[in-house]
Amino acid sequence: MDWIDALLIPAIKSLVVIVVLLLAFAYMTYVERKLVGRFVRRYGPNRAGPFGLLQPIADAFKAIFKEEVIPTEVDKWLYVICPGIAVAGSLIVFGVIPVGDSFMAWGRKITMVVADVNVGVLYVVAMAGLGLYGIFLGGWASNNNFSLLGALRSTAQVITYELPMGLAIASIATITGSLRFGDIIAAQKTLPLIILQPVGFLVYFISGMAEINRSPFDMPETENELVSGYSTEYGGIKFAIYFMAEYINMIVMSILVATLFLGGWQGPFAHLSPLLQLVWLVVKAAVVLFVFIWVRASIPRVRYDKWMKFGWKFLVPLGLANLAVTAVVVALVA
Amino acid sequence: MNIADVQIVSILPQTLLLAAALVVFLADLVWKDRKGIGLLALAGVLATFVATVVMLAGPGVPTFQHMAAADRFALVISLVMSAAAVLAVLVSLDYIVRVDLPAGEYYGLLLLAASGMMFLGAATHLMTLFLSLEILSIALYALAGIRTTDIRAGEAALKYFLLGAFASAFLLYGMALLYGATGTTSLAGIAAAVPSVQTDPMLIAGLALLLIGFAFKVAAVPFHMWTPDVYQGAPSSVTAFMSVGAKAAGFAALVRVLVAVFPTLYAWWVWPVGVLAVLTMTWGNLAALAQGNVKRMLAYSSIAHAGYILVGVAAGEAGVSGVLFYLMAYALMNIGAFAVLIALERAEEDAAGVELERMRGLFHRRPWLAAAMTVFMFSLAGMPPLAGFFGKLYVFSAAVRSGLLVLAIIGVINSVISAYYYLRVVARMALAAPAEEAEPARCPALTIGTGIAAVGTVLLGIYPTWLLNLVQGTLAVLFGG
Amino acid sequence: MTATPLETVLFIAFGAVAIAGALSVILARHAVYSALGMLVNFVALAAMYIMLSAEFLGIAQLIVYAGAIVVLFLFALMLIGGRRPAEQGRLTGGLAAAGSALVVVFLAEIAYLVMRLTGTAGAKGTVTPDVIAQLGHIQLLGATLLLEYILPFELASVLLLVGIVGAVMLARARRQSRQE
Amino acid sequence: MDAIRYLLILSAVLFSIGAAGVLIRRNALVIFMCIEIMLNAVNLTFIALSRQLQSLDGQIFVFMVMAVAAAEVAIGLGIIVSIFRHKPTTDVDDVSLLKG
Repeated sequence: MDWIDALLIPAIKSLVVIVVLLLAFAYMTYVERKLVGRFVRRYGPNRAGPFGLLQPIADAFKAIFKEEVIPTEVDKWLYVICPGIAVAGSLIVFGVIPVGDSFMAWGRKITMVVADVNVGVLYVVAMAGLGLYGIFLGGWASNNNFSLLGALRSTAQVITYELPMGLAIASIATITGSLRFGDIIAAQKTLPLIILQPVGFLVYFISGMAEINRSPFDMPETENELVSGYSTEYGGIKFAIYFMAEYINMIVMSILVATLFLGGWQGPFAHLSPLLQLVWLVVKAAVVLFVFIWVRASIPRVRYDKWMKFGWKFLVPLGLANLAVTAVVVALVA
Repeated sequence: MNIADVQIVSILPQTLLLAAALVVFLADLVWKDRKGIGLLALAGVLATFVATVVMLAGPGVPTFQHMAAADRFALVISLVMSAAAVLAVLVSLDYIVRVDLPAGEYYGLLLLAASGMMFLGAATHLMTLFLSLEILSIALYALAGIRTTDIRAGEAALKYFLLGAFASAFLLYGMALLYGATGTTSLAGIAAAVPSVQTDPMLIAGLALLLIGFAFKVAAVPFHMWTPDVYQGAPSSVTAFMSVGAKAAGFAALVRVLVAVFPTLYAWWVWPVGVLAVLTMTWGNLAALAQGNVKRMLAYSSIAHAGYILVGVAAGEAGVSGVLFYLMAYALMNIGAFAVLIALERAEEDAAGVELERMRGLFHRRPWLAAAMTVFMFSLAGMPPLAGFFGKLYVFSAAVRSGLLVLAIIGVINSVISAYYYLRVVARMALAAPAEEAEPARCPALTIGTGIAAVGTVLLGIYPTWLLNLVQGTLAVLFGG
Repeated sequence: MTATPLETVLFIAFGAVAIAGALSVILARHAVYSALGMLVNFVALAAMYIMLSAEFLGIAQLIVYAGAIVVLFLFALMLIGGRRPAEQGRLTGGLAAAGSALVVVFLAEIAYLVMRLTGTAGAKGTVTPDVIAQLGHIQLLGATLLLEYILPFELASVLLLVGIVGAVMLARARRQSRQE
Repeated sequence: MDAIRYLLILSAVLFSIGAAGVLIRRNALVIFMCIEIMLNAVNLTFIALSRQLQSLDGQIFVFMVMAVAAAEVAIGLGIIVSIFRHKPTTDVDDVSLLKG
């Protein structure tokens, strides 16, 4: 029976996570288009199905049936696998985030996380770094100057904003004394960390938006200067896969914010049912996602060099100061 | 073991240097006066020198958690380093303005490198050893390439970097195998475990790899190929400091590891070290004979001197005091020789060092400068009664006492060969001066630096006993109290 | 140290991947593929670290090596001439042969030494995987690092300072000489 | 075969591949990558031995090596970029003005 615990259950969990994330991705595009439409007083998609609800499916068919074009001068091997790397990188991150406590089924206790790693938070940072290669190498393999520039910018941006992000995570670890998601969520039973760590939250939120290349910080794409950057040479299903990676990144980031700062799956009456825990997490993540979209619709894109300066000269020192203050306070309290 | 055991006093000289480096970096942000920043750095190294002297005079201080010792051996190395650093800063004050180097980075990295060297001299743990070696190496890679406007400096830095990192990998592998063989990474622990595992293949392999790594770092033949290019391409003041400091630090660590940790394996390492010594001396001297560029000649001469010092290392315990004396003497005379070159060097055409022809007639134009150069050349050649002579004397006599007569004889023959190219410089200076030769730089700091080096070289030759007393018996407390 | 069959299979698989990665570093015709080979090697080693109950270092390996160092290499490559897929860095005949011979000798030596290895060398410590599991790997590592190894830890920070200052100085475009 | 032997041989193989690369490649960046491979091979040795000897020293050493590698990469790439400003090449044979 050992192999059920060791292999079968994680496999089923992974499958569930992947399917759910893919569905969420599809409807995320719909929600975003609707919301951005409303922000600028348009309707957004409303043709396919009631309220345009079938739009994502129509888009999917369109992407799949488009002609596959591989430009002649590209590095074929990398060009083809890079979208896959990007999406794998974003999917794999989710594996360590608990979406609830645990429940009993068929006489087994089933935890609502694929793998409860005791360095979970660091794992997330590491995997996000690996997903970057999808964009980086894809831009390089395209053999196009705009793509290369987009890839370089993306890399520089992610490396830059990984630092303040790490500093915010270090502050959390200082308070909770653990890097395991379960412990961090448990530490927020009475008070979500956003109350204790307002600065840390801000730092994490901003760097999070930079990490997932969301507008107004979508430096790798910038249609007006880089002609959509790393994805210039991509079309059809391969472009759709990049697109998918971006949206899944966004969803995962929102869940990370919810878990690290908003108490994760905890909430009033959450202990009653695992389903309720899931609902709480989804609600919190939805709020964060709404803010992401809101920011995109409201703020114009920043200039690249100013954005890098902001990261190095403001966010990193802020994160450091926050960590120092946190450490001193924790030392005094303990 | 806990945090209360931390004895900051035992690493006082190094800490002072680190603090000075930070002050220099910060001052550089607001202060654009390059001489002023140089003077700050000078204050830092002087304070370190004083602290080292005080610690040498005072009672022994405890080790820093088995990580670093402040025993006599470490303090003498600190003395050599801080003397070298004082001289290096003095000769740089004017030079870096002349060749337009960034002051903050230059002095800051110099101080950090010096502190790394002192930590290496004090290291009693493989981890401290490795990290301090890397601090000094990485700071020196950057210093070698500091003249970013000159591709030759870049080339020097690249060669130094690639071969240095390659050597570090061997060194590290050696450390890993030592750890595997003895189960510990502290030198004291390894020393205690060695007798019980004696000829364990892993231990011997680790020792061999460690030797290869150190041989690279001290530029022993056949691991020397980077040296001439790096010494020639780097700015002269950096070369002066690096030829002395990196070498002294490397030998300090080598001696501590070989003599204090592996005395029972003496029979295993004496022959490789001896062969290295012979190859290094001979090759260095023969190659130096062919050089027309004084800076490059000094580079090969520094290889040769590494060979002489290796003779002392091969002598084992008997050679320790000789090695220390030699390092001090070499610091004075070599930096002094470079100081003269710096005075002669003109920014545009001499980026790769002064040609021998440029020495012509120096006696007539600048008699004192030429006299100082003569002292340094005589001392490097090992003429009595200068510092270099006693350095060689102690090292070779230690070799004889350890039964390595062959090494001593080869060393003496080599000294005779080397006299030719050192004296060639002196002879060139005595020739008539060409009319159109430019005036060498005049700068008080450079004069003081050259003067100190020359006087030190002479004094150390006339009164060798004071230093000898200092360096004798350091081995008894090689691991501190 | 005994390994379960599953562990053995994984060890061999990751080992093979690591070797393949390393080989492609030295054999790839284009430096970008070398960098990718290096990435594969690093990731395989990270997996091995995690299996050897050093999970913090495994993750650190991913963050530091895979996430930062390889990226920096690629960055430098692309700054320098990534767009030219021409061969850069041919093999040199004579030197290559000499080098390979040297390396084969070295390898044979090490293999011989390892084969002669009798049992476990050195004294065993007290930090068994059980102890690690009980105290928590990160907690244990952190305490050791900051109490027993505080000096190397600080030296590492000095080293990073040297690295930062040096890299900024070297890579910075030299401006006009500053005012005296 | 003992796992420890397997791991030691594996790391020796990786180290040798790296060393061979340093000797046979002429591209400065690739040489540098090979050095990184060597350092990683040593890290594997340390971690395997750390497990075998049941002591944390090896793991801490690896931690330090990572810091060293990071600093080395920063400096090394800085040097390569600064050379590239003068001469667009990374071939070590193309950069040889100093001869003697």
